[in-house]
Amino acid sequence: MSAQEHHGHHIASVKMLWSVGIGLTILTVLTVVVSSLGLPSPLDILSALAIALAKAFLVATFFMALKWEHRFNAVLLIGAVVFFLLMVGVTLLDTMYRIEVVPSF
Amino acid sequence: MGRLFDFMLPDNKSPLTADSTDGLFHFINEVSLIFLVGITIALIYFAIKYKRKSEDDKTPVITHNNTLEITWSVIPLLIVMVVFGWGYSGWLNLKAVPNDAYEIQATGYKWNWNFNYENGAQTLNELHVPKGRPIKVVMQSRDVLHSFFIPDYRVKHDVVPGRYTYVWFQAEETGESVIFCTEYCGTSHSDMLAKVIVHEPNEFEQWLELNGGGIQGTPVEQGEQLVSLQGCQTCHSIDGSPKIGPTFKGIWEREQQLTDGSTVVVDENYIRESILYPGNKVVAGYQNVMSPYEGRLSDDEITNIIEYLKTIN
Amino acid sequence: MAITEAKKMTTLQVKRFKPSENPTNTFLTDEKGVWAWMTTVDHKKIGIMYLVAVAFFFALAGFLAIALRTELWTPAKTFIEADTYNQLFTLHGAMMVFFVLVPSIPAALGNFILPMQLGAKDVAFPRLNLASLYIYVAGAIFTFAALASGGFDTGWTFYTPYSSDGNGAGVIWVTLGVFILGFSSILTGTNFITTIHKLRAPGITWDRLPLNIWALYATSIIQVLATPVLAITILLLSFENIMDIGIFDPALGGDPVLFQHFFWFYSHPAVYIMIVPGFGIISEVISTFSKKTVFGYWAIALSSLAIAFIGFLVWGHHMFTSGQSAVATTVFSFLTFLVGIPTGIKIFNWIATLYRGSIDMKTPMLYVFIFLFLFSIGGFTGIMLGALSVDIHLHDTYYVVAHFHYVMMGGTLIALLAGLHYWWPKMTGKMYNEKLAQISAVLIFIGFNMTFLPQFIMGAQGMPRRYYNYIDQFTPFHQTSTIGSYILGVAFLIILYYLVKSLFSGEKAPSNPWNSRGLEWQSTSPPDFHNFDHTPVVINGPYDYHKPMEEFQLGLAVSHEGHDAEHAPAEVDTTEEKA
Amino acid sequence: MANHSASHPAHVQHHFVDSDQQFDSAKLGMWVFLVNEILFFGGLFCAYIIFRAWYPELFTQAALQLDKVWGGVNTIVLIGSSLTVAMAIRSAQRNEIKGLRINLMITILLACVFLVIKYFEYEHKLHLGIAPGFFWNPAPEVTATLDHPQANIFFSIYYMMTGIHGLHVLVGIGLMIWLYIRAGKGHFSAEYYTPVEITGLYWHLVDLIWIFLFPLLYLIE
Repeated sequence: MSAQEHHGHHIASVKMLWSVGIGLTILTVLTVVVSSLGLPSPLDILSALAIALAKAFLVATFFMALKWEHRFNAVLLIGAVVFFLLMVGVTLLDTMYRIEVVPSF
Repeated sequence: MGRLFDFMLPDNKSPLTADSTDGLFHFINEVSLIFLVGITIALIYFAIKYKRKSEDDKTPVITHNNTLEITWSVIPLLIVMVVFGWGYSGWLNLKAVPNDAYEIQATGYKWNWNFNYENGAQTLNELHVPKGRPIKVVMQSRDVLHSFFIPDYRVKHDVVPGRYTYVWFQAEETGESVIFCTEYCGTSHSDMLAKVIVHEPNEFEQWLELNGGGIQGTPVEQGEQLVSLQGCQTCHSIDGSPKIGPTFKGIWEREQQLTDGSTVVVDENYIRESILYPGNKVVAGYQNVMSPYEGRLSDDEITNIIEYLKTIN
Repeated sequence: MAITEAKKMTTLQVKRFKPSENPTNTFLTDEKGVWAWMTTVDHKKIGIMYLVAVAFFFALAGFLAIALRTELWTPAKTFIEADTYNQLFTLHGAMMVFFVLVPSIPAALGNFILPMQLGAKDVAFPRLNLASLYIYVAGAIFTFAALASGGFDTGWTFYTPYSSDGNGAGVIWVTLGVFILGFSSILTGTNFITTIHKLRAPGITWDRLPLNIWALYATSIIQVLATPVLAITILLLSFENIMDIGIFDPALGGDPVLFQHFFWFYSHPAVYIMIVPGFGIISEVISTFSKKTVFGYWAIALSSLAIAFIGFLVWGHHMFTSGQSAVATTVFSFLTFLVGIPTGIKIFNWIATLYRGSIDMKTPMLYVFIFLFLFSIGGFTGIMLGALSVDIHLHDTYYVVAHFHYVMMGGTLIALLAGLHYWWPKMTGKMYNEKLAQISAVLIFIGFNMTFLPQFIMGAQGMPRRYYNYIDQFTPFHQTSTIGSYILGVAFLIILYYLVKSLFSGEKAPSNPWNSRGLEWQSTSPPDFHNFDHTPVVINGPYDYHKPMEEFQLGLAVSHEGHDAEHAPAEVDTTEEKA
Repeated sequence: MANHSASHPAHVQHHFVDSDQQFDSAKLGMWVFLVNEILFFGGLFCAYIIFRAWYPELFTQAALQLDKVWGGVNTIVLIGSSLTVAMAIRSAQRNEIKGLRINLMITILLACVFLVIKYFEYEHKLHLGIAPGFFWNPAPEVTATLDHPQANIFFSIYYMMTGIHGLHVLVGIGLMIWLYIRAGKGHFSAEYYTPVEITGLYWHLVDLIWIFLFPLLYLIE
């Protein structure tokens, strides 16, 4: 938090912004191409999600400038995602295990 | 047994399902009482002992005490873990139906319970069971959520449309117990009561024999039985008084004003339509709350009901 | 001790600012007239308007409760029809939850007190603060529109498919109302988080934050994380009603239990939105009236956050009988017990605070004692309901009704009353009649227990909730309960009477009637338009009763030097203090 | 208040000490609001995941009804608009008001392109009777490949997700127009561009959501 590091007033370079934009476009094309390969079941989902995550990382880090921000803002973003995952995960504990084997003892 | 909180619980009439629950209920109540008395005494004692003498009172600086704090975190933690384990095992027991359980089908709908037995016997709002034998009630709902609750047996489960759910119990004494619907389901939710009637095993066999084979008699008689089994009279009176739905008295060829302002004359087709798709033509002054009977009554059964309705004057 | 890194240190010139006992210019005199109030961005005025709105809805929903209890005097019809009864209990629940309990402490008292405890001039986004009030009003208008268009009788939980089965326009209106209301809550939460992070006065480091602020902070986090899920759930439910989208409706292939998951993902954390700010008030009041440092500051502060976090993972304990999977049920039950522990820790810490204190049984403290007793019962019965096998028996009975009234009314509302009496002199500049206040507190205690203790018994005996008719054996319990509710009603009328009376003929309040060390008491009563006419500087913890009052009355000698605690922790030049 | 001195720039509200504190607060507030948005969409994603886990074959069939190419084009359009928003912020930081306005204008145009493409996608589906709720009435050529009792639910989720996302795009356009007008009036400078910055954050989030919506709805088979 020293003086030379003015939080949030980081000025991004044009080159960086365009590189990220181009990178995102390439990833978009890539994900469409991969999906038309018709990969077997878990792989297609995983590849699509991996690419989406990579894109999200780029947007959050560079476009949203989290790299140069107060840490707490990144904590908020990650926290939100964690809570979303908890919500999904715990709900799935119900919906995926409705048909159950009851242990007899 | 004479536990302190016995007065809170209804009689235990199905020890196999209720004992664990009751034991835990008493345990939690008693431990809680000890804590509550402790807390109350501490509050009153401190309030008196450390009453403010003057505005210049000096108080010691006690910021924290790790030993004390760990103690009062860990002891309750241990107690609640015991409670968790106890509750969990009791609950598993409630889910694990004995293999030799006698199965009865139950259907909940606004605002009745229908019970079906293996030999075709049907009852409305009366669950007949033999004593001393595990009973599994398999439940389904025709419309909204209901919940099947027998306080005397400590069993309860929601009845969910589109799914089967179940409860089991084993009644150990003859007599009657009340069944409540505990999931809010509309106007007559609180009247959606039924009772368990526990028979001696041989009496139960006789009862089953007597009521087996389903509905018999002339069309009018059959219609009458159907109307009573389907619980139509929960909402439709036969003495002319208005209930949740219009009365059956004098219904035949009556002119009815509908909610959209038009009128119909009650004939076979109107009754048929109103049974199968009750929301289509609702009589003015009434709500559209009846569950559709589409797929639940056969054409012959509907004909019999119509024959019966013609006779109510 | 707050200064860990030497390079952060800046030296501030401070001097003592003793609040005037005869303020000429206060926020009440600064802007006058209806229009000024309606367009104000002052957090104090907004807080008071929220307080009035909450009180209005509390009176309305409380009146409904009296009507419901009266209807239950006899096992069959007493004076209203079943359909009316069903609409009334739905309205009572929905109003108490969404219009009273959720905004009561944060938006009404919190709005007033939070910036003052932080030494800030206002919340971070004053206009959003005003917007949240108007959004609240809009939500209320939608709810009244629901009443006008036939009402709704779904219960405040809106369980599908009952709520989506052509239940008429009423349900659509009220769900949209709740949707809108959610935004009001979200804005308040957003505002508070930002204010706590960015607008603390010099010297208010995280370990000098009043526990009330910690509690509001935890509350805001829950509001921000949970409320949007309610919004989307309610939106889906509205669309289910408007155009049968089928996600929750079994007739269309959907799943009604999924609705319950979505609903409780908000509504369980929501009970912590309601109770955690109450914890904050209790900490403040108990310290002031014991004249003593709160015992276990960090235990209380962090347990609020722990409750906020674990509270998110226990929603399924509302669904033990719903037909959710055994795995989920087991996990939910286990976590439910874990969330009980931090709550227990708080209670023990508060009692330990009393030890060797200088206890003054003024009305706010009386309410704290009532809170500790009632909330303990609420907690213990919560343990009962968390236990799987017992919950099967007790679920959806009056036992549950009694339990949540013990935690919500015995907890939140009693804490609200404690806070209201505690801060009333600060908010209005007037003292209320102490004697009447004590009498009504005792009446509330008696009436409350008389209303809800019998409900534990009849619930355990099997009396289901939301019943219009009941079987005869429960009559004595219901009648006791009804009489208790009348006593409660009378007690609240007395409170209304003496509070309103104090506005007109109450004794003038000193700036710090309880000799509290809290920063909010270092302003005039009522406070200045900008809360303080200086920038306060804090060098002690908020509960350091062993230090002299002068050390709590410091402010920047020269204005406009680092206001942000993070950027400029104060190292105070104490030689200036005598100035 | 005595200490309301002239050193307070006009854009700084009275309760902030300085411009930086106001800027940081606004940004933190926006991030907290984004947390809201994530969980708001999170509810829909949750519904999606649960129904997908229940009926995987439905999602395979239904995704065929969606056009990958147009979905992909729309993704690139949104990414482009995110880029121009980032450029707009950069312009503002460098006090280049003209660049700010040009970038905002391009963003608005791209957002409109996104909505137009979305409109044609909707139009096509509605034409085939793939409509939400009780308008669900799929044409025979649809039911030939999409034969599933829960098919209506997939499209309910599809319409809810893309519809609410579209609504966010619409709100974004409104905000950009507002910024464009204010920039024209000279309200922004390197000293003060908070609204541009936080609107940018909002817009990036709209982009982020779509980055996940696209593969989940269109691609995964």
